Amino acid sequence: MSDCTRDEMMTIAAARLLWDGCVCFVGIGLPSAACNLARLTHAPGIVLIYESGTLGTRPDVLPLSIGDGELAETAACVIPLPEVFAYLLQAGRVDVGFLGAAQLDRYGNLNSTVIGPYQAPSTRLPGAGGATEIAAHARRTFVMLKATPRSLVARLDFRTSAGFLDGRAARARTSMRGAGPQAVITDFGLLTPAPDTDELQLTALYPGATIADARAATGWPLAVAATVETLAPPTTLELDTLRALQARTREAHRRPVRLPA
Amino acid sequence: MSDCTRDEMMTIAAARLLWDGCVCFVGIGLPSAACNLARLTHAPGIVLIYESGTLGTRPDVLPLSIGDGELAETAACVIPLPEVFAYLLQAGRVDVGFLGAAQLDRYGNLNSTVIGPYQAPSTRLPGAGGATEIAAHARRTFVMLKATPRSLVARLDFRTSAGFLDGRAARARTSMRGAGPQAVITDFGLLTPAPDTDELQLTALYPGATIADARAATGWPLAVAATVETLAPPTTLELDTLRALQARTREAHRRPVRLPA
Amino acid sequence: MSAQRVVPLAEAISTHVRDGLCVALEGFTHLIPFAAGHEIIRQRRRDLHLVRMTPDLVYDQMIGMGCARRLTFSWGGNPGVGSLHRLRDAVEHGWPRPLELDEHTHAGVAAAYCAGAARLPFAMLRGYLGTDLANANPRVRSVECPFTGERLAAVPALNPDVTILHAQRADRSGNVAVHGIVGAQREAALAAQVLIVTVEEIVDELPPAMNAIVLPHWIVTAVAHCPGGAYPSYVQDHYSRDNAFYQRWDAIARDRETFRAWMDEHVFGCRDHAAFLARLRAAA
Amino acid sequence: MSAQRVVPLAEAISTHVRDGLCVALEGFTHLIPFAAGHEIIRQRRRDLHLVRMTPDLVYDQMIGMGCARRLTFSWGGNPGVGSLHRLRDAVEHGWPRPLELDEHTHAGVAAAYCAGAARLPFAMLRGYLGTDLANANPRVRSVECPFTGERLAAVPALNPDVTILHAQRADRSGNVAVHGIVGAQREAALAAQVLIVTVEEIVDELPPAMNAIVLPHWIVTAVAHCPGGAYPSYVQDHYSRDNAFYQRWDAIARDRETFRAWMDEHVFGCRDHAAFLARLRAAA
Repeated sequence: MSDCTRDEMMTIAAARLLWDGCVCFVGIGLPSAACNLARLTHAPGIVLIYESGTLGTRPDVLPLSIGDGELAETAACVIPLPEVFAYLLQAGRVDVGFLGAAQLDRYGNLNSTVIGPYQAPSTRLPGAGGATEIAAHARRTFVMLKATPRSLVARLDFRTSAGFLDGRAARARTSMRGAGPQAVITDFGLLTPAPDTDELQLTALYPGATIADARAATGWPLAVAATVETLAPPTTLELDTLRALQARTREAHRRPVRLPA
Repeated sequence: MSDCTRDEMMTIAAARLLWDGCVCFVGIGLPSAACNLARLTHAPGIVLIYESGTLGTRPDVLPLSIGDGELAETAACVIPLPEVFAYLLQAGRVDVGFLGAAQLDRYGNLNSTVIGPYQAPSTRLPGAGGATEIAAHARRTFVMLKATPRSLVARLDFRTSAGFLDGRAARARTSMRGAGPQAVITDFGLLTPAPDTDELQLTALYPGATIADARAATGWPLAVAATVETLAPPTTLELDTLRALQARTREAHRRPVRLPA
Repeated sequence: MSAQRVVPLAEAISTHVRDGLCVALEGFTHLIPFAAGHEIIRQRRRDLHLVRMTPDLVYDQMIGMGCARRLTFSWGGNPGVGSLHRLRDAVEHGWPRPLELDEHTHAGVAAAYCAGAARLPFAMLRGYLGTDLANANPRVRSVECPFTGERLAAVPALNPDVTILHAQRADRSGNVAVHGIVGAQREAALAAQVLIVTVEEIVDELPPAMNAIVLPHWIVTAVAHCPGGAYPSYVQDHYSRDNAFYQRWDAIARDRETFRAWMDEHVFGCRDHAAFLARLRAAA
Repeated sequence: MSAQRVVPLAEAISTHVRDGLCVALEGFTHLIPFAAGHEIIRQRRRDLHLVRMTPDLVYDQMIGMGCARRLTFSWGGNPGVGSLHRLRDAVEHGWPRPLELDEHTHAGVAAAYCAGAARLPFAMLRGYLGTDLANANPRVRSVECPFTGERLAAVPALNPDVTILHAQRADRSGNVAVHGIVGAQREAALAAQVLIVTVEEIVDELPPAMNAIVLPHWIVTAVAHCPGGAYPSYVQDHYSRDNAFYQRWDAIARDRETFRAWMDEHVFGCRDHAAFLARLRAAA
């Protein structure tokens, strides 16, 4: 681990959760890196969908926006955004959806809307975007976020996207078809829902991370699984592939854009 | 008229009702001939839409089906059929819709579904197709049919498409946005709705046709307008253009199709 | 993946098209999957609920051979020619068996496919206005706008157990490329549980297609290589519609015995679609 | 017809974009009509109801300059960078004026555009489930399926008075060709009363396009020739997204005075978009 950053470990841990051929609704940032890492290593047949409508895209470098030109140029096809949400996501054709948020609670519910009251927020966040329906309809979701007591909170200021609601099968009683958050990938390890209560518990740590680190970074009394796995450190292939991808990306985005004449 | 058939006169009379730039929802047969005749004579900018999704098509010969290849090849673009009905027709973007039917009543209501009771018809007709919504949403419709006491009836066996319903502004009280049938083009002349009652009345005859012909061909006591115009006979341009179009069409469709190997 | 997806047509039909299922063979004038329809007849499927906007000759043949118990449709004629005599015989005289009709308008079926593709339970439209169709079909209802109070027509979503299409090209992974007139095929495909596509040609890999029409391999269940599979309808850039055949069909289908004899010779009498086309070429 | 349709951008804006109207500048990451947004600012429009799935920098600028009274949106950030500081300032502190929010999800806005394009009064979706958004926004309601009794989310149709897009090409009659990522642009265009399109180039006549994306002249109100009109967003096959500008914008927009100074120099200080681009080139 010494030579691997927490961002890299998060990305690699997320990539390992994906399988060849899975249909993946990708977000920008770490999820995009994780999905493309999986594609370049153990899951060459993974299908990457960006909400901009690019299906089965194979970018050589990571996009900075959800709709970069290379996503369109390398996609099997590009479809209108309304169809992405109605015919693919709502129709239950997406295996994995990635989510991030400013706040997460112990049942995997997410806030990306406001800090403070909705009508008079202290901080106005970007809002739902695609997250609400990804959380509802993707067959399963993976959440990626940096853990701090201000991001892993006892109580959300606003619920933007549903996890397990109040737990204990509350989600199963709704018309949401997706199974909800099956893993929260933090910078210390993984939280996964407990079978009976749906409450997130610590089930895996990165090499070098401790239960104490996890508890210190969590704003509620964190439940810890009977056995906490320690994830294998990044393989050379994983790390080299990820760093090469990041290097290509930095290189590509360093090139100055020629202003249109 | 001596050298012009009733079909030709009907086609030419219908073409004269169209204007340059009008957006026209075309059916197969006489309407298709009329719309293309208008395009080749006084309305070069007419926009022809076939329900197969071909927009702004400019076929060199008349299609035998609503979805012939040449309609797609010469169209400004081809769109999915659901969009034709939702985004163009229902949205009120079609100026003129053409309709035909097995039966028409004095208020311009149409039957293309069954002769006899619906559950046990003596003759099963093709059904509504696009007609019901064309009748409701096209800004105006033109109906083309051969007049006989069996096609112009006092009472429809089944109402497939709405004209003026029971007349006297009954249609205006519905949520239908189109103005309804503004002309019925028969093989003796034109019927148009009377302003107050919406009842179809004879307002124009082809050269050589008489009010007696019209009455004999109509299955209800046909109202006759105070003044009945006699339509100008086909001009040389109209007749030559139509016959050249028909000749090209016969020629093209006479060519044997090579069976796929 | 590819190994599973590209299969012979007979296998695709025997595996996925079972008696009693709801099956949609779509294609609007263009790309009508005749080869698949003939194979369903050859395999003597029964009690199917057939769905198609325009039954066309392919359903006239399937209905006449007794494959169907129910038909969802919006226009049942022989385009540019006249009646579908086998459809009429089934409706008017129950021959060879009675046929339940679930009759709609084009706009209604199109909206129902879209709702099915989106996995919504119903579709709404400004449709069926001022007609007897809404009374004749109990599956046409209405819904009230929660904002304006306006009433709109509602029809149940269409979700065929199996949708079958014909297209120009597929690759070995099962990606399918379509171009030309598309009707409601994409929506019918996305609404289905199982999607079977017959194609003119199979290539190693389809290139990135930007805004062209592609059915990605992960929504396609099976692809069958079937050149000429849309004949006597047509395939843009491959072969044109045999309008003369559509005209000849009127006489063939008008009489029960002539029809049965034609089907015996051209469908049961032919191992597959290639043999069917060879027989027609020989007769020509 | 052509004479009327192809007009200078300033004329298209002054003729069609009036104070108080509902205006949608669409384009999802790709083809964002910045030139049109700047022209609306130059013409000092006020009290606009702005609609856009992702407000992006163009609405941060318009909101910061006080053009808007209301915003319908679903994601309000600087993609890949962070906050839209002018949007935040308007919401958090009412500067330069308070901004009403009509907040939705992407799926909700997309469905509302589709309903608008079809001239239906509302859209339904399986959306807003288990969230506070449905309570926070009175324009999110529900509707019951007349067949299954299931309840679905309902949102009012979106029908902008004016929709503005940017595209690659138009012809002299006003037909517009678009390719690449299209977001919900076509639906937003078809939902509008007035459609204005800025384009990279104008050609004499667009060829038949088969299945490519075309906005036919009879749904287009005005076309303006505006090369670089989507900068700093991008145009497929013309220029790429200036990600560095999006990053620089964070610092520019963070402070009210810096923002105003930048807008004075680059928008009010430039006659048109060509002058704006020339100034940026000179500074580079």
